[in-house]
Amino acid sequence: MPARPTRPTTRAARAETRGETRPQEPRPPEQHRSEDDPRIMLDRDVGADLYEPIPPYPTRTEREGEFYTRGDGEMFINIGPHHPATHGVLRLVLKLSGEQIVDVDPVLGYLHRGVEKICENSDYYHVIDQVDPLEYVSSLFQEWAAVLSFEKLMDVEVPRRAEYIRVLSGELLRVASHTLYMGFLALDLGGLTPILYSFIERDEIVEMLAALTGARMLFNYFRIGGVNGDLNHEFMSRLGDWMSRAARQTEANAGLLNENEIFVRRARGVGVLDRATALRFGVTGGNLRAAGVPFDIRRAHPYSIYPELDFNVPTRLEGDSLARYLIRVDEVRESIKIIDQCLHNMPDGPVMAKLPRLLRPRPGRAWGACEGPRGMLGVYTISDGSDQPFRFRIHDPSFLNLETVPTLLPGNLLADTMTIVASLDPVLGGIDK
Amino acid sequence: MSFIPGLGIAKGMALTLRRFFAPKATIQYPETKPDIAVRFRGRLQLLYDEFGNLKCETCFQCAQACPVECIDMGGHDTKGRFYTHWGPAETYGERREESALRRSGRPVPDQAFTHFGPIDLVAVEEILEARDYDPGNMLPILEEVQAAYGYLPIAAIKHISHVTGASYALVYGTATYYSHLSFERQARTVAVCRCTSCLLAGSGRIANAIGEGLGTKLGGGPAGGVALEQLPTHTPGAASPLVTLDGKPQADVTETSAAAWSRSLAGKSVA
Amino acid sequence: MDRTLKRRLEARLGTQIQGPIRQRHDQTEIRIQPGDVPDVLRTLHDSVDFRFEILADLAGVDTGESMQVVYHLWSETSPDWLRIIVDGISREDPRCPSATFLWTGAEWLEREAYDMFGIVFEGNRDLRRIFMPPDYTSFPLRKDFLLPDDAARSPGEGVRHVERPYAPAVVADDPAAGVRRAPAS
Amino acid sequence: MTLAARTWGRMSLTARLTAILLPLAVLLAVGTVVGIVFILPPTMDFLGANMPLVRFVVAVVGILVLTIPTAFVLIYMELKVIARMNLRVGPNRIGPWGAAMSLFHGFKVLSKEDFAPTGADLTVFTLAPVVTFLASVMTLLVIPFAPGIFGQDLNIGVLYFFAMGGLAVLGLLMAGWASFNKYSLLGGLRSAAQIVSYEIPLTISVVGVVLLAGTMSMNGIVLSQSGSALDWFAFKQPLAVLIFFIAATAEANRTPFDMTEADSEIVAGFATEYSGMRFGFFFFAEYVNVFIISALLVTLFFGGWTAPINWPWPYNLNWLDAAGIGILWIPIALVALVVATDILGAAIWLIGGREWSAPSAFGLGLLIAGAGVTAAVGLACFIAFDWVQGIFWFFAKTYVFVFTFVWMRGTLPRVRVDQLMGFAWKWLLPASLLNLFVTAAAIIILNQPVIPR
Repeated sequence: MPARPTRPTTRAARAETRGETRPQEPRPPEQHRSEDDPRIMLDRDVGADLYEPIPPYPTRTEREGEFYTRGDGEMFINIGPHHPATHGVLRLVLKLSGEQIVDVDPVLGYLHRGVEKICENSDYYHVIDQVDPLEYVSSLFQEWAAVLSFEKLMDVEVPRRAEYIRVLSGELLRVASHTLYMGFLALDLGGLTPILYSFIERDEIVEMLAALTGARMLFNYFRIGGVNGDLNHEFMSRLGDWMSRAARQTEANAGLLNENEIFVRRARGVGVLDRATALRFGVTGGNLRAAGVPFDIRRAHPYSIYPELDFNVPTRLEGDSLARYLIRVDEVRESIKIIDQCLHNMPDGPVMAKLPRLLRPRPGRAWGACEGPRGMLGVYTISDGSDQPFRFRIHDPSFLNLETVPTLLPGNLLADTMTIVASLDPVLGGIDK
Repeated sequence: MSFIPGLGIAKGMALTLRRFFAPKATIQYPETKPDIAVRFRGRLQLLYDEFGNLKCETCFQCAQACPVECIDMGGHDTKGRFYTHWGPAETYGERREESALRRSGRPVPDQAFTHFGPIDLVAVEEILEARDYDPGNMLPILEEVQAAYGYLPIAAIKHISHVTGASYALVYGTATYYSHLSFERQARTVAVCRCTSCLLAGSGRIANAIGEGLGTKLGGGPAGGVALEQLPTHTPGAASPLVTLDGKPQADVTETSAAAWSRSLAGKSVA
Repeated sequence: MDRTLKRRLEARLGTQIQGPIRQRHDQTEIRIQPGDVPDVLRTLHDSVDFRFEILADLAGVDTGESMQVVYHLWSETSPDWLRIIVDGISREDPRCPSATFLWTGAEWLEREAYDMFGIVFEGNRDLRRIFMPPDYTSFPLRKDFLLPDDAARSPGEGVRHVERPYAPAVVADDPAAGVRRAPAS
Repeated sequence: MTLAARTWGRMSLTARLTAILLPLAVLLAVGTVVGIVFILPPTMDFLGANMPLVRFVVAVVGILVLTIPTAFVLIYMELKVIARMNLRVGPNRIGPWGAAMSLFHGFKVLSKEDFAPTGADLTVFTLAPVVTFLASVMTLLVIPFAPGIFGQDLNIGVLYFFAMGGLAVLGLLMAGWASFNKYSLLGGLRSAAQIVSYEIPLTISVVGVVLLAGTMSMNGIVLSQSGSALDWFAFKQPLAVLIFFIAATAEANRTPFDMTEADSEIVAGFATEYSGMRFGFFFFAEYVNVFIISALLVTLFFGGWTAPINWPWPYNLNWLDAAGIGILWIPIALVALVVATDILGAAIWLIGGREWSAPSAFGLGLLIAGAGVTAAVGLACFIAFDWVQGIFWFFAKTYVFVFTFVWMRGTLPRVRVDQLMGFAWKWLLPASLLNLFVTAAAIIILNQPVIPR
């Protein structure tokens, strides 16, 4: 049979061919609709004057009950999901007394696309494509985590040149992501100009990566066992003239905010995340290093060629929003240093390991983690021998970074929600998966 | 940071004033186009070779591999006889549901087509039932469908692809790979039995004679609308040199009359 | 493949570990019973020679026959990731002790595991749905999850959990309209 | 009727035009003659009798007509300046260099439907923008644009300005309370707290100027600053200028202090529920406010319409006055214009070679000639009349400060509410009191107003 072995049908189809068909229940005539559920109070019967975001069903857990009981002089207010300052579709229900925040309940799920379910029904090449839109601001790192996990599953050895290209493009994207972070932090505090400067800077880097990978945002560039395409002249020339003025440009852009008294007074001492709470929350990345724990996967659990590169992990002790901002500024400098080293000792050789077209890894489990701009991106793959992963678990750092918001916000003012949430830099694509 | 309270703000203001006079980053789009990278994959475009004809033979591999199934393609086969189509579910209704359902792990519902020349799919359904919908034995399924309909209708291929869940490209690939499977309606098939008893009775010579008459040879492709094939099994109880026309045994065909009979057959049948 | 870690684990937690300690590339995997999750995690977190302070990930897994909860931990004492698989959780009534007493960050991870698999974590004070709408009654990542047109109704929905399924008033004359029980698969 | 219809049907276009225009022209001529002979004298002396009423009516009409264009100019300026600071180009597609952008803002705002939310209390909701816009527009009445040109020379001009500032707060509060929306409620309360707490240092800082000028009327203050730039109060009251500048930014809700419309926190503050022309009023009121505070800053501290250097003009070009050629200079200018266009057009057409067709050559000639003639006439007027100079210097200085406000909006992030309040009460108020005390002490000690020779 010369035809390529058939792409295995879905699990349900195979079950059906083996005759274990499930009895097809007749579709129930009446659908359970939540409107006709007697227990749910709907707007039309509640009357238009009550616009409280109190959920119309009985409270389900102790925390929800404690949050949605309103004291005297307290008011509920929704920040999001359609709100200028949320990074994507995040809804924060704030309980305010006057301008003081009493309590916060983040509501997620507005951007939930069921990526893990889709990945369980697509083969190993599609999975890399599915994980791109998760942390869309820096999608190469999500691919990197997935590819690390698959390579451990299939015991694939990646050629050194591919590792160098991965580190080079990854660090470039880290610089672009941090530049965007600074722009959004300034935008949330009211500055109109920094966001434009960061977009100009980011656009330059993204055009460069488009020359290398072919895409500006969802790259789909890493493969299991290497990368999609080798370096080309257009990428190297653009990288060359960007490197010549990279350091000076990022300094000038950051300088607009670093010493600005208004920005410093609004960010210093706001949303202090000390070392113990950060560890308890499992926060990773810049927010943890701002609390004094030098935990960076590139050093703590070295992968790829990071052990050979020399760069230091910027750490601060205050743990407030300003520290988190300054950590990102230092990390941009470190990344530029890493890119420089990558360019200097870039080995030559193949960029892709030899792999069969149809990947059927051995049944087993593998956990791969890499250091994204917002923290540790982890992927836990379970394979059952077929060419579709049996379970594809994605761990996103912003999920835990955002979880610290209900502990950081109470006690601050309404204006500080923007500072704290922006300094934690959540990306809702990765949180809602 | 600094001691003088207003210094940081002043430095920021100075920077924006400098940038006020700096060259701008905006590209006036319609007038000046940005230079897009050579390797930019944002454009899905068909490539032409230097002679101007298309570097694509509708093998559907790209449409099959596309994770979001956004490639919509269709084309005539090399002999220009029929038009096949593979489209994204949204524009061509026949696959709207099962691309989502297949991704969510549900069985693929069967769906008849209308715009491919309606055929009744009962026969295909029975064949698939017999082969328990396993795309593994695709070739026997296709042969039985060809036997049942005389040729392989596109709607049948689409139906097989749906029911077994195999991708359309695979079914189409198998169907076009084998010469004895043909997408074209054949008017007549002449089958000559070549079992030992018939060979002894001279069916070899009859086959050659019919071959010259029709202009094809045994097992070759259909010529002039009539195909000459070998009868797989000798139907019990039939006369020894067994020749069947569309499955019906022809008693009068003997070595002498074979050439004339076949020429008359070729003349009558549809060109 | 941190051999010393394997020896230390066997020495300290020998009794609670089920089956062999598997090690491959840079991961060490141990399997334990749902019952002794609290003290295994407590020893790994607090004891001086382990110091697994950072909870890398908490994931729910549905293996078709049973449910599992998988913890990934990191500590500077060992170059390996430690993976703790809590196996043997029944699929009809999945219960597992919560890890929020050590890491408050596990609260949302457990909420997600509950939302996707229906695993009830005792001790988590805020176990409600995190991604799915509140009136969604089934668990999408379970293996027997059927995606009917109205995704709120599926066989997985009959699983007993802290959230009472709002059985809408069964219309007297049309019993079929009631909540569909999961077929005894 | 059919006869008239038939003839009308048969007439050609030009015939029809003449049939319409001719009677109209005759009527017009007769009307003017009758008007001049019979109606003009009585109206003139009636107006002569109660000149102040006429002046007030003209001033109000002038201001209402002028505020929207100033708002348009400011909107356009802000769009372009902030764009340039962001390394972008700003609107350049509508009109030359995007000049018609703010015009189209106006059309858009006019054409959008302005609805009220269900729970809103309608009367207050509709009145709020009117109050805010009128409050800011009416302050223009008192500002002296040039020696002769000002709305009403109230002898309590400064006090009138602060009264109007208070009225603006009322508008914002009404908007905040009436639009039944939590964000606008917060916005309204913030605006009340902010403007009240910045009104006091604003007022005290101006009292120093009033002490020095001896009068509260704006015109008086400007006259007392006449002479060269050194006589301006800015150099005599440096601290007062700084306090006034900061407090005025807060008064107009401009950038470091734009808490009321903090778009990243409370969506659009008090203006969240407004759309259509109601939002237009808020939108234009904000920009008129910016114009007013910079105009006031110039009037109080930077010498209003006085020239920075003590130069000899206005030089009495008497040949321009009635005695000389008088009104005749208008036709002379026109003739000069036509002659210049012909010469330039022909020159361009001849030299330009093939690509310059005749009409485009003469068009360009007309353009250049027009510019030249207007420049000449402008210069002549500038030299001849002092109010033309006054307007020029006033608007030059005002737009320097407008540029600074826009520049600040482009650069600075937003201050938090409690820092804002703390800054006003802990820093600005004591500073303004200190400034007042020092000025008063200086006057008493020197026993005369401080005017250096």
